[in-house]
Amino acid sequence: MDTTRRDFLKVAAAGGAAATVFGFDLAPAYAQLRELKIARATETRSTCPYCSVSCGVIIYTLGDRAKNVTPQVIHVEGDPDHPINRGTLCPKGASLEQDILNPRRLTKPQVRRPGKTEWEDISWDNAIGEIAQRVKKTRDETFVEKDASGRTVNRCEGMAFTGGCTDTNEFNYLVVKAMRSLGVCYLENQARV
Amino acid sequence: MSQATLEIRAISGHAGSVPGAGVKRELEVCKLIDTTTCIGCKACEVACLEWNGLTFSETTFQNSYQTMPETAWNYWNLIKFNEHERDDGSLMLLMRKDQCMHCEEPGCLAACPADGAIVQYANGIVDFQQDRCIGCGYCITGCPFNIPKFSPQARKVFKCTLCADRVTQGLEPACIKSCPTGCLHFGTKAEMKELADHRATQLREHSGFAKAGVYDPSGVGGTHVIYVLHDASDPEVYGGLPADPHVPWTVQLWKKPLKWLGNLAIVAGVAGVFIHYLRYGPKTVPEDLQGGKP
Amino acid sequence: MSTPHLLPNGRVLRYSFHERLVHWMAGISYVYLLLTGLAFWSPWLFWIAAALGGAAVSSQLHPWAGLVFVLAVVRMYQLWGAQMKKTPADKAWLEAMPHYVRNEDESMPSVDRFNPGQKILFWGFWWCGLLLLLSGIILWFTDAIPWSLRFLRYFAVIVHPVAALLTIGLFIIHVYMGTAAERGAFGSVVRGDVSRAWAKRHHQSWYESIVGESSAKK
Amino acid sequence: MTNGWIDIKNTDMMLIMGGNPAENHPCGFKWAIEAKRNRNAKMIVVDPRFTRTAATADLFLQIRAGADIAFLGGLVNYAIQNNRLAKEYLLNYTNASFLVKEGFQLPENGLYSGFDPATQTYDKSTWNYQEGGNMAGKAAPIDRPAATAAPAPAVLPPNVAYDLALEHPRCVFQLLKKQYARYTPETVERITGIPKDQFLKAADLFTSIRKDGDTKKVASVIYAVGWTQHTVGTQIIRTAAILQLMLGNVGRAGGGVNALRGHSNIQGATDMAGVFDLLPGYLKMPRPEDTDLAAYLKRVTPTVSKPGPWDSFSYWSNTPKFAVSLLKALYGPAATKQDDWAFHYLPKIDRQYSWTQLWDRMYRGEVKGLLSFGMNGVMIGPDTKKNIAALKKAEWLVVGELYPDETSEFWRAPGTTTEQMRQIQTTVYRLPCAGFAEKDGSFTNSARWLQWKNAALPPPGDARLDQDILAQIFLRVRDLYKKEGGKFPDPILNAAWSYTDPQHPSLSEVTKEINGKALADLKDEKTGQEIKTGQQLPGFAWLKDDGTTAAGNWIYCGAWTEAGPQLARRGTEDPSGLGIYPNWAWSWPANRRVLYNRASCDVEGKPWDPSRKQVWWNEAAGRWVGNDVPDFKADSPPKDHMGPFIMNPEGVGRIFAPLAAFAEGPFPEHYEPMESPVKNPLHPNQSNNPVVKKFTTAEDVYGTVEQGFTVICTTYRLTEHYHYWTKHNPMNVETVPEPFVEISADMAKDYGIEGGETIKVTSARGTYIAKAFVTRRIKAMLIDGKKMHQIGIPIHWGYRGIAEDAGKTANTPANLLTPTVIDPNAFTPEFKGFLVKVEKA
Repeated sequence: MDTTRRDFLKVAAAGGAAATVFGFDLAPAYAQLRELKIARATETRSTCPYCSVSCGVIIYTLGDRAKNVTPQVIHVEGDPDHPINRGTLCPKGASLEQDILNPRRLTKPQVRRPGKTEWEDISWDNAIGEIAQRVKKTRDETFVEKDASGRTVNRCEGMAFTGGCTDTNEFNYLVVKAMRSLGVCYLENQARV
Repeated sequence: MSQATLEIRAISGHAGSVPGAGVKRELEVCKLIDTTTCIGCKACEVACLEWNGLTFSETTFQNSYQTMPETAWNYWNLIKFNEHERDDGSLMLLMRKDQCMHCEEPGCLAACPADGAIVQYANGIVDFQQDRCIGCGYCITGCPFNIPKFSPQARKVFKCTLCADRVTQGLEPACIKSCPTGCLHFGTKAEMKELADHRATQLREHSGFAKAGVYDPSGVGGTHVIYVLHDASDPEVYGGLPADPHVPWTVQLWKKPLKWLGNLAIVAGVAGVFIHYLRYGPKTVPEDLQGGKP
Repeated sequence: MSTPHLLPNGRVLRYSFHERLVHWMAGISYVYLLLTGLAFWSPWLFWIAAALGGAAVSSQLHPWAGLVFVLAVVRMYQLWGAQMKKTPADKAWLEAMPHYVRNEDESMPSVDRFNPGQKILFWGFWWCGLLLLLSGIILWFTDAIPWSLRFLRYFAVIVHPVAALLTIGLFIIHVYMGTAAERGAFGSVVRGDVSRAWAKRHHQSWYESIVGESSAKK
Repeated sequence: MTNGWIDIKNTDMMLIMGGNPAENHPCGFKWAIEAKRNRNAKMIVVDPRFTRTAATADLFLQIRAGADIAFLGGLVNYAIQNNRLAKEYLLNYTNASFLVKEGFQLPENGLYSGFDPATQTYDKSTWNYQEGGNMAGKAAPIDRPAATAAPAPAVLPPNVAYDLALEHPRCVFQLLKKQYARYTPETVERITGIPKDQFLKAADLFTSIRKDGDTKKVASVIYAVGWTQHTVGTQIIRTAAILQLMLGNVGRAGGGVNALRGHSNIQGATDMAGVFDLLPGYLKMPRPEDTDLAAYLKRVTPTVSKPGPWDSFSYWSNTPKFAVSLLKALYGPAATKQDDWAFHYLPKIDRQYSWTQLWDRMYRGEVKGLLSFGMNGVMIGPDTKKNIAALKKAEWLVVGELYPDETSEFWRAPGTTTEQMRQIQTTVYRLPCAGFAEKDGSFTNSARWLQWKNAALPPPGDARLDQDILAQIFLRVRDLYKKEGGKFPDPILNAAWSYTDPQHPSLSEVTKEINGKALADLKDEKTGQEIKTGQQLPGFAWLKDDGTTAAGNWIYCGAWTEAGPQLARRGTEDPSGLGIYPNWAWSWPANRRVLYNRASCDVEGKPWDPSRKQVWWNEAAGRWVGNDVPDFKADSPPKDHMGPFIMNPEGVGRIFAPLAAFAEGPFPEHYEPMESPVKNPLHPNQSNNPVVKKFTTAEDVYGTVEQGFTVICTTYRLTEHYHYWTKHNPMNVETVPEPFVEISADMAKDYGIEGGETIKVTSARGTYIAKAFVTRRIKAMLIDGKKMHQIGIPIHWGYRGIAEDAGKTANTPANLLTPTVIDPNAFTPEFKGFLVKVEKA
């Protein structure tokens, strides 16, 4: 029988004491070979989302990107090639695995209606439809085309956009494009505070 | 078939020869912890937790940045924080990463009765094999650094493996890789010693730490985790780093002289009564004393 | 004593059923403790643990067996403690020990129910049992001992085997005496009775007190 | 950062102040440690608390929160008094020799010339250079305004008067000397609480790099929000910049004034104008008086102002090219020359719309709707209570988040009864967004590196990519305007949104748009290089103001060229050994790693320190060459004396910041925090920043010592946590499980507080409850002779999180305490240095 050592360990574990009864140690596995948990996982290079040092990280996901695999993160560690962090991470970066795979993540759109005390689920389509209507309504109600001296200002002071610290440059650019086109003046970001 | 067993230098509770003793050439690995550049960020703690997939435990605030009072069975790597006032009144915030020291002469391994539950690889890593651990906790007694911790759920003892899984695959331990300031360093023991000595010299000559030095305690034959300390004359202030750690003398007494004395005594006892029987035979009761049959 | 010692079959009741039960409770648990203890004592004997169901099982059951043993010893103390007290006669008996060793039992002074050897055995087990219990508890709950009290562990780790070794010495002699050396003794802890001759030979004072007691009853 | 993370390793001296990099930027801090380890560099840490950064410092000084200008001003004074200056640098690369207009007054009474108490603003016309030529040894001509002329808008004179001897009483250097002569070590001690001997030790150590005329050594100043989050935040940084210019440390490897930005992409967010007052690439927002593009460009394009014999590149003179290219990128074919490049599509602003003003006006009912993506406004504060009250008045709120956050749940903030909830009429949409690992796109780090990241896995559940959500909302709004019409729909209908899949815009397409492309065939007449229509532009030098180029952000031009995504490059070579890594990712501008690097050479174009060669003048080639991309006009020979600070119209570094550069004055002056335990020892009658922006709603109350708020409080982050994010991550929660308040052992003794005991911290605005962390790392201080206590509060806990949901905290966000008051330049709230009282709970 062509038994690999791993197979033997399984058998030994299943058989429990049977394999070692009377001191006959059939195959002394003194050094359990610990498997490298990321040995064949998929590597994706990314950037840590926390501070501005921009540590390179490698996200290891389950599976090899084959069609029938839903990737899930199994480990995140520093990218040793990255000139700034050279593979190192801080305690927040080192815990990124639990940031990606976290049971507290929001996974469905919700709405809290006026006067209500609980969240309600809402479909994406309805949520976006309702939001678009509110944006338009507020804009139409508050848009100022000319100021008191008759100068063109084309601004909307009735709504605001605040962007976060982990929004990509591209997202921020799209925000500028969309919001300034709506005439939004209150365009602010974590960068301010 | 793997050659893993050939990489073993010592086995706990083991009768007979050790498969790898003196067989393979292997570099001795070592962690260098430069406490003078530790910023107590706990990246190593979290990296250890993450890589090893350890479960979380509830902690509470204890008037310190320290995560918990000491390492735990599911928390193998802990930075110890200490506010230390120097003689000139200036304050130091001492931070020392505490974990298994991977002693050259490991007290845990010496104390362990279970065959193969603790092995020492040729590269110096002292590794617990939980499938062979019997949960007796003698290793806890044998360790002069308060490292092995018992899991009531698993009924096994756990500690830092020096990421044996990573190191055998040619990677550095998870804590080493994460360390942002490079206060942790990994390499061969010889090189880490050299680096540590170099840093200690720099601290003495340029940073005003006249007593800076390297901690590689000879009492346990040296360790595969060594420290650079601002003041090597007083390691106790770094969260109770023992000044002169030894395997407890009772463990040594028990495992060495007592064992042989005891074995001898048992054998002598058994032999003694056997010889007595050969010489004198059983005690008999003369019938006449009885005054008739019962 | 309420149990009549002189049995209708003419033999003498040396150990009551209760006493025998307690003895074997101690005996069996001790043997288990001994075997598992030896397995942990020496790598060369570690195979014993495997034979007894695996070392993890052994290490887990060993302290429970220890509790059983301690319970038995405590009960023995209640049963026999008073009779195990040192008496002036013990001195003479001990002085005459060489005769005893050489099976010259006729040269031995008369003793009560337990001879000083048995008393040594008893008190040896008693005190060693106590030490084993204390050190055993420390070893059992070794993870609960805070680092600041680690000396307790250091104490336990040496006291436990030393005490065990002492009991092993006693045990070897006890088993030898009880089985091979002193014919009839083994029966006394199995069936409970001994012959009158045996009783008179080995525990003359005790035998006489029984006989006296029994004639007094008549 | 003017320099970069790795570059810190090249330094000889670090002043870390207003920042705690060991805790907040651990992986960047490694380069500070490297400098210590490899160069024996010294590190001075000045902070209200002995932080984990201080633990590795050579010298730590405990400063009172908000007293930074006094300390830095003291250093400026010390450097001048002890002649620890980089003379050649000071003379040639700064405006030290420039003459300032007659009538300019230093703030000896706390006010510069031109203050109008009624409007709380300055007439800044005297804050200007003197017109004229070389004034060495001459009295400057009196600068009389023409009697008849109407007051023209103040502009910088093209031909500045100067005195290279630096002796003229109105030259910048003499004014600087006079200004900071008041910042004696004794004054520094009174204001900062740092004992004189310790201050002198630090001053001597820091300026020791210029001891005995040494020009080789370099010092770096490293700061973070500990400087910005004050009512004088911008001026604190200015003082550091002045100090670094005097010592000749700007532009040099291992030098610079280095802002450590707190978050992964707020550098990018600022570059991309995620803030009200900017357009991408630091173009200014148009104002109502900019009636057309020409007027706007005239206003925002600077003109050269320099001494006659010197040269100035004044790169901002290219502003029209950047602006037109931006409008082409935003509005595509709709931006035509006839239509003034769709300039009128942009909103014109004439007041401030900054963060705190947003919440203030929402509180006043003016802002009715808020879209918030990854921005937890309730927690960020200042004054959480006010922000919650503001949201109650809004009609709608859209939150895009990863975790249940406090902002989206403001309506059930702790203490809100069911009855009260029923009265809150705000509709809240909470949309599940994608985390960093689920999105590609780029971040710009603190060192201005743009780095592309890849998506590793899809978002969980029904969560969507942020850009998809934004696109879908915008396109739905556009549909509504198409269908129903509405107010000025043109910009909405014409915004360029022709991505391959408009509902799911590909971020690589967006990056290419930001980089910019040619809209017509372009040719460089000098080199003959051609770029065909539709090709990506290789750099911003190609941008045109005639509509033949489009670029979403001129400073990012070069990030994604025809050669591919430069921002995704992974070259790990560093030939110079200076940590430049020219082939890793891409750095704006033009892949330069150290800004103003021309200043790393002497006037002749030779590096100050031959062992740290960044760029240099190659006479044979007639060009500036080097290990870094020269931040300079490449073919300008040293003899032309072009200033190294090419973004300034002067071409030199501004020790004196003229005209409207800063709201408070051309030189920084110490003003007390809005809530201060003492009157400003320099001028008690002008204690606070005279042009500070306070707020006036019922919520905006400010505490005083007389009301019992005697303890100085500062807020901060811990290394184990990241803002209001990691409180959802069990690993981080395990390492620091609960909120606390750091108080000194002295204070604990005075107040009878034990470590671990729950205490209550109250400001004029709210109450924060947590356990006391009694430490010797904070000490009581003597401020202006009075004993004072200073405490610190980490900001990480709110009312949603692992500990919060388990009922292990008091659910009191730290920003319940902080005041709504902002820096008039950067509009950053004063999160540091406010007043509280402390009691046992």
